Amino acid sequence: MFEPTLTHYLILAAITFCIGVFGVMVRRNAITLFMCVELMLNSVNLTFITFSKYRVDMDGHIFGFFVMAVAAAEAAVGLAIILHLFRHKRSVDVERADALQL
Amino acid sequence: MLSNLLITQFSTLALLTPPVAAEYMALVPGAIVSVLALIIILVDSFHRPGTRRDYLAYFSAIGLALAGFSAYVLWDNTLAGPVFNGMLYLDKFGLFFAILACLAGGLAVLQAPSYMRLVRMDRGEYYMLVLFSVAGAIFMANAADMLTLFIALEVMSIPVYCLAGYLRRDGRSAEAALKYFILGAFSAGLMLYGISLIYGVTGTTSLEFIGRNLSIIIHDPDPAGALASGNLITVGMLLIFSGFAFKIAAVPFHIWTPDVYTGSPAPAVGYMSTAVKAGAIAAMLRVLLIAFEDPVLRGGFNGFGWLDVVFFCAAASMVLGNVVAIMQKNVKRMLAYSSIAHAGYLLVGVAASSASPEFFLHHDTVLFYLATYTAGTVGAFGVLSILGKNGRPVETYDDLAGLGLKYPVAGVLMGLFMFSSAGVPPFGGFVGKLYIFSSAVQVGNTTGEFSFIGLALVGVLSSVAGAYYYLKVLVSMYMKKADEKADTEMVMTSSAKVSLFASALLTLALGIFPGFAIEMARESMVDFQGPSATTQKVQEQGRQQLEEMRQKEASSRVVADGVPQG
Amino acid sequence: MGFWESLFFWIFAFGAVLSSVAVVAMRNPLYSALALVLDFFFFAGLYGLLSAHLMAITQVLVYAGAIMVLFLFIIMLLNLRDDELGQFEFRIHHLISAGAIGGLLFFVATAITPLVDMDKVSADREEQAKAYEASLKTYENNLAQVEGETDEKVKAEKLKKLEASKPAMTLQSRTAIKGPLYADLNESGLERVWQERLARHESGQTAINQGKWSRFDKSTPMVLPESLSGDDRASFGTIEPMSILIVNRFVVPFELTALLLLAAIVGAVIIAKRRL
Amino acid sequence: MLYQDQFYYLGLIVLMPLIGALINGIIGAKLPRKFVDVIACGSILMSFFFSLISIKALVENATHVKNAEGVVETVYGHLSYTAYHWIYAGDFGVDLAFMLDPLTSLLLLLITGVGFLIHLYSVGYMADDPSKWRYFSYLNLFCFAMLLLVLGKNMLVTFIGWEGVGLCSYLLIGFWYTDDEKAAAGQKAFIVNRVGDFAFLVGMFILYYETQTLDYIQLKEFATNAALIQQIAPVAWLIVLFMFIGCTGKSAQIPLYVWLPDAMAGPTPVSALIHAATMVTSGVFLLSRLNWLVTISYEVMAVIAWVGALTAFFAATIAITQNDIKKVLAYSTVSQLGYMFLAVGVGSFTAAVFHLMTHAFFKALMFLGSGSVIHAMHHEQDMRKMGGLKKYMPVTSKTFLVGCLAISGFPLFSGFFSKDAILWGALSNTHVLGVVGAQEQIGDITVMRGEPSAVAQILTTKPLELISAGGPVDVNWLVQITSWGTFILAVITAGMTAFYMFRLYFMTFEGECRADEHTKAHLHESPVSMTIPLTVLAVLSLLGGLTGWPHFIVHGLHFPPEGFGLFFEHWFSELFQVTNDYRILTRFGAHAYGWEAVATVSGLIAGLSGIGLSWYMYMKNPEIPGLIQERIKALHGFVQQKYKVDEFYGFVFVKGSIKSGEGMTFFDKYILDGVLVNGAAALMATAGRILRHLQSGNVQRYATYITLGVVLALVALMLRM
Repeated sequence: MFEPTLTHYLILAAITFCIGVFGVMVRRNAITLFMCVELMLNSVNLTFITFSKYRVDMDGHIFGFFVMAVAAAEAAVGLAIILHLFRHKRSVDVERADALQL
Repeated sequence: MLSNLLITQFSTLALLTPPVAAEYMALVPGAIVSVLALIIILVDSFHRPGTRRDYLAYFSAIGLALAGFSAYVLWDNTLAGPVFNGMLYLDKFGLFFAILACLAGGLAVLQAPSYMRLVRMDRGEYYMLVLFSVAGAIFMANAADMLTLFIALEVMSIPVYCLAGYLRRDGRSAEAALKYFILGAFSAGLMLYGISLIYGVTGTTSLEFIGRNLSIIIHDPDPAGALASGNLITVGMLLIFSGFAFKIAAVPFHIWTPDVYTGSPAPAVGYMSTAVKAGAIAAMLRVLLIAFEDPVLRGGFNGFGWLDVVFFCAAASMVLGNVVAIMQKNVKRMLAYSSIAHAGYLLVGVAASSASPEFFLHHDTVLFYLATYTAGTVGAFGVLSILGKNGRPVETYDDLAGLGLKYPVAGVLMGLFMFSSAGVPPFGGFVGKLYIFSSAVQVGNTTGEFSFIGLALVGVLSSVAGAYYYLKVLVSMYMKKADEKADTEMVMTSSAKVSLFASALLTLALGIFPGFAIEMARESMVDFQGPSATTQKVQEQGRQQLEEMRQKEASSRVVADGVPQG
Repeated sequence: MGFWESLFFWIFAFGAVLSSVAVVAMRNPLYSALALVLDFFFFAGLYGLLSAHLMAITQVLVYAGAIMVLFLFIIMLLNLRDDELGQFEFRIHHLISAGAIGGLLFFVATAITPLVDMDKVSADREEQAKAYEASLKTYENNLAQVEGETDEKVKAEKLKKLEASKPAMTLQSRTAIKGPLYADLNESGLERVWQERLARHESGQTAINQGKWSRFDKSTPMVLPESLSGDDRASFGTIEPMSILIVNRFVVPFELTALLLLAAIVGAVIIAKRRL
Repeated sequence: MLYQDQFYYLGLIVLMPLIGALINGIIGAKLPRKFVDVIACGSILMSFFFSLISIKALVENATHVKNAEGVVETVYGHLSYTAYHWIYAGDFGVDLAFMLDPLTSLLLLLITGVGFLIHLYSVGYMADDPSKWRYFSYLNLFCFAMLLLVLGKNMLVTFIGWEGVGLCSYLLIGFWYTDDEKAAAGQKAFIVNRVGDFAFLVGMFILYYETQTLDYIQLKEFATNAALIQQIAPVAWLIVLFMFIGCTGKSAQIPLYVWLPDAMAGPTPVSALIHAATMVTSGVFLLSRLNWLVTISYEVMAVIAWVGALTAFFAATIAITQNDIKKVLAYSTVSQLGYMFLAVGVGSFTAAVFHLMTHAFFKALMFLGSGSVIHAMHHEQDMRKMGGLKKYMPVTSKTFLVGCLAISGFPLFSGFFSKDAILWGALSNTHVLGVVGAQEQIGDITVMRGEPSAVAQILTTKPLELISAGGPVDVNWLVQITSWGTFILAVITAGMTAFYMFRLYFMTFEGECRADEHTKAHLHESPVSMTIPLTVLAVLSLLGGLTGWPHFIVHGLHFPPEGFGLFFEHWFSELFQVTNDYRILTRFGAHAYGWEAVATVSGLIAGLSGIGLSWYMYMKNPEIPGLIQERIKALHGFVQQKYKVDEFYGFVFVKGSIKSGEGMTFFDKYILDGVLVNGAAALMATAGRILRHLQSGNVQRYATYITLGVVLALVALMLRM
């Protein structure tokens, strides 16, 4: 039990992933919300790297590497969008962004 | 030193060969579009502010046409098996979607100058973003590896997020961008998680090898082996599917669509509701038909699998899209719901054609429907993007009141696109729907599975409701009194004219002479790379069928052209 | 895996979970960001434990170094007042969210945690394989004896008898010996690849257990297999094989990433710039 | 002689109006007005000539076969033309192909011939309209769609025409769209038609599902092939029912007839062409085309007969109370269409088609006549403000009188013959499955549904030989009731028809002129381009019926049996062969001339008494109608308001109040709730409320729903194990 196995790593990744998902659903601050998305991506990376070691195959590392690049791109665009929203609403509260609805 | 590690994986070994010259052809359509985008950045940065940039629209459109044409040139030079170390395919399926994405992108950029003048946002970056996105869609449709697929998905999506927030002066645009972005990133995260689980189970990211390894695992004679990874496979598969379903706006992953479509600039919506959907459908078919092609995972007659998920998504999308569209007051929002409904029709095709390997070729209905849908939808958003009222683009039914009479060209074109979307013959939409539903009926008939016939009936019934809301647009345009005080305008630039007439022509052509497009779609499915051996047999039959059909066609032409005898 | 590695795993794991919770729970986005930086460090540590050395470095450099700076920069730039922060307030849909996430976690966890005692299964398989091999050996010995017989008639009779007692190769034993992939390679066209791989495997060039495809053994300790050569073990997850992979096999995604970053930069500029 | 399978002229017939429509539609606005007229009329005239050539070829192509009894029978076969492979992929193939057979040729002559006359008439009628080019473009387009409908070789081409005529009808009804009410009428027509089209589509899908083909020629093989009929017999009733629902939409039968009276908002020539002569009869055409399929679904035939008869009756009662000249004609059209469906329902397809033709003549004539009146009266349509127009408009009044006499069934006028054929059909309605003796011989009908081979057996043997040697037979209760009930309704309707038509005639053309002075001063006969079509149609209404004399007269006066007197029967005998075999033509025996005379005489008496009563009430004692109206005020009001059907539909389909005058309400009524019937409104409201909650605009909730979707799918997928 003390010695970490594959399951330990995977469960750890799943837990942090779900914390990230939970954050996306409850945090109203757009910036924090976005941080939670980053958290999700990190958990995915952990999963990839874990499996990579298990399979002794470095494709997972590569995937994680590219996920980081994607995360960087998303961060650039996402933060720009949040800035854009802030200019219009004077707030980063996503609940206030509700001009579009049924 | 090439480490031993790199050649340990058999997938690596099989694919680690330097690409030959022919393989570079796989990059051509996407590369043309990307290079074009770079050129546009350059040109635009030397552009004096305050001058017109309509020529950029033409420039991008011509470039996209070139890319589409290059895809057409490559049509008969496809390669068997994945190229570039298993990263891309070069097959007719991918080329079909490349042409489709170029078409949607080209039509959308041509509409931009009018709209940009309406909203006073004449910037060159719009074209560049569309081009980047088109490149992403092309690569996505060609992807043979989860990694390429995912990166291409992001290349396609990120510019579209920016397009949604393009109207910097409009708070709603910012909101649309935020919603699209957050939910897009969120669903991308879910999808990635799915990919990572599948990678863990199979040890590879290549679609073909995933497919093979999954079959091996599932059919492990020792039940313990299958049990140990069965749930992981299910979770991973479903998470990946949810990512695609999000992009094609299928219920229950559709929820972002109405908000985003309402807030975004109209020509961009035209683009994002067609090319993005096309790219996602292409990648989804690749993943489902190559990686998850195993009958057990597919489900249907073999239990519960992704086919059933697609089935319920299709039914729910058609019903919800059509019913809710009726209640809308905003035309863009109505079109958003109608695009959800169209996603449902597409999924009907996917579900029916995946019911069994022998129906593999029926996927051409999906491809053909996408073509008709692209022509009609881009056109409809094009009409919305040239009409303005009180200094802003039209949006609601009230805004459209009386405009059909005031601007007959816009009115007639809108009528054409609406009738096509509603499925009134002889426009493209009708043939597309007929083709999809008749294939569903046929599948139901052959397999004796009535659920597909029920699905087709739900589709036909719910599309009757479509007549109501599509016609409502025309009613507003023609039969409502125009608001006298309102200051309406129509900015019909020459490029918009080209775009609208091209879409109209295409809509008509796909309705009256659907033969060429259907044949292309069929060829695409026959050439679809990477499916299992059983499916390849069906493809071989399809190839023979096509050959026979061509011969028959040729012989009948001889009769038709024959000299009448006394 | 030794004691210290295990200990570090638990430290990093608890650290990662706690700091993740902190990211969600902190009121001020600044604190959230700092918690996230911490989180990234813990993750980097985990990557290190998993012999993903390059990934660990990149995690620190790119994530904690670059991306988080961007976050902090934006937080500082916006300089949010308290009422602009977007307080956490309880909503009914949070219950649904919690339910949904609970469901997700439940399913993922059930999928991850093995329901089958894979050790026992493996042992059974090995046992069967051994039994098969043993009986095969007996059979071969008997066969050799029979071959030595001179009387044709007796020989045929004995052969017939022997044929009946020939040990059948059960699927389980076969998978244990050669791996399930080998059993199902009829039409895949990969036979050549497999032959080569098997030959290499048998000649001892590669010593990695490739037969694990279906024996998805989740309780394996996370160590690189003993059979991996020293060089390979040392280079696993380092920059050299990674870079070879990136510029060879994954060159297309790599170039696509260039496209992605360019598009993202231009897009961000368009959206964020106040006046162009 | 051209190829029989590649008969180019069929393509040209269809192409001509399309070319006309395109020229007028695209550059018509810039063309001189005369040129627009020439193109529109010229294109349809060309079509007419090509039709004549094609029909000549069809007749020349016919073969004469001697049947078992030694009588020479003419087999016309068909001509066809395949333009190209329209949708062709794998197992699913549909050609854009056309076919000409006797049934089509009749419709072809009506569409191009009567169509040409109406085009000619429109030249005068629309002379002052600024967007005449648009009108002619639509009208040509309509002709194109209608020609597709009748010439289509497969059901899909027919369906395209079917949708196309609906579309053109919508465009033409709403032609004067500036008027809100007219625009609404157009939408109402389109939507109601769409509901019908949906049923058509479903019927077509089932048919395709069962037969794997939509080609009429291939379908027809099902009628005569025992093995094939087995496939389709169990669901034939379902297909026919759906097809019939489709027809109730297009051909304005109960319950979907509501759009036709409103459709009178369009220009009058449009009403004449679309809503009298051609489009509305396409339902009859379709069922006649599928007559073999209708015939084997025996209970549905009873439904069709009753719906037809009731439509005829109720529309006639409404027509009596209307004061708008076009509304009277509209309800009259609904009523006459009811007659045709009655004929279809009792299996007298020949009579149905016969009446279709004569009705096209006289109803087009009357619509054009009323148009002429309206034109002269400056778009006044209320009959109470007319009267005495005879002296101002001699040609119009005389031709109109011919039309009235024809529809009333005055002897030797066309309506007399065709209505007589329907009455006799209703009275003699005998279906082989309804014959009492047949039950014992071939088993119970309900049993037969389960055993298609029994149906196949009768269909492929001659039932007449099977059951009786020509003597009277007993029929079961369903046939009894249908036969007598529909016959009586039809006779009463005949009387009412004569009454309201002459009421119309007397109120409009006879007596004192009740128009105001200004209108009176400008009263004039219409221009020649309008009177020529009237005259031609009057001659046709007068003579058109001579092609189908009653048998007892033919027999009694010793007409040559293969002569012109029974031309219609011979022309269609091959087409309706299956039906006629399957149907024992008379339950009164093979040569029940006496009973046939009863039908004729009762129709005659009803018609004459209708005319007489009308004369008595509106010429002799003009005060009587007012008195009667006073006496039965409530009933009269009820009937005058069309039995409050629109209100009833409104009440049933839409909960709560509907703001009148809003065009959109029609949509709400018929599509939203018409499709989903009753509880739909509540359902919609609930769905709306839920969706409003879902579509809250809150991005976090959206993320929740996405996750929830994933989890739900996971639950479903995990539970499979």
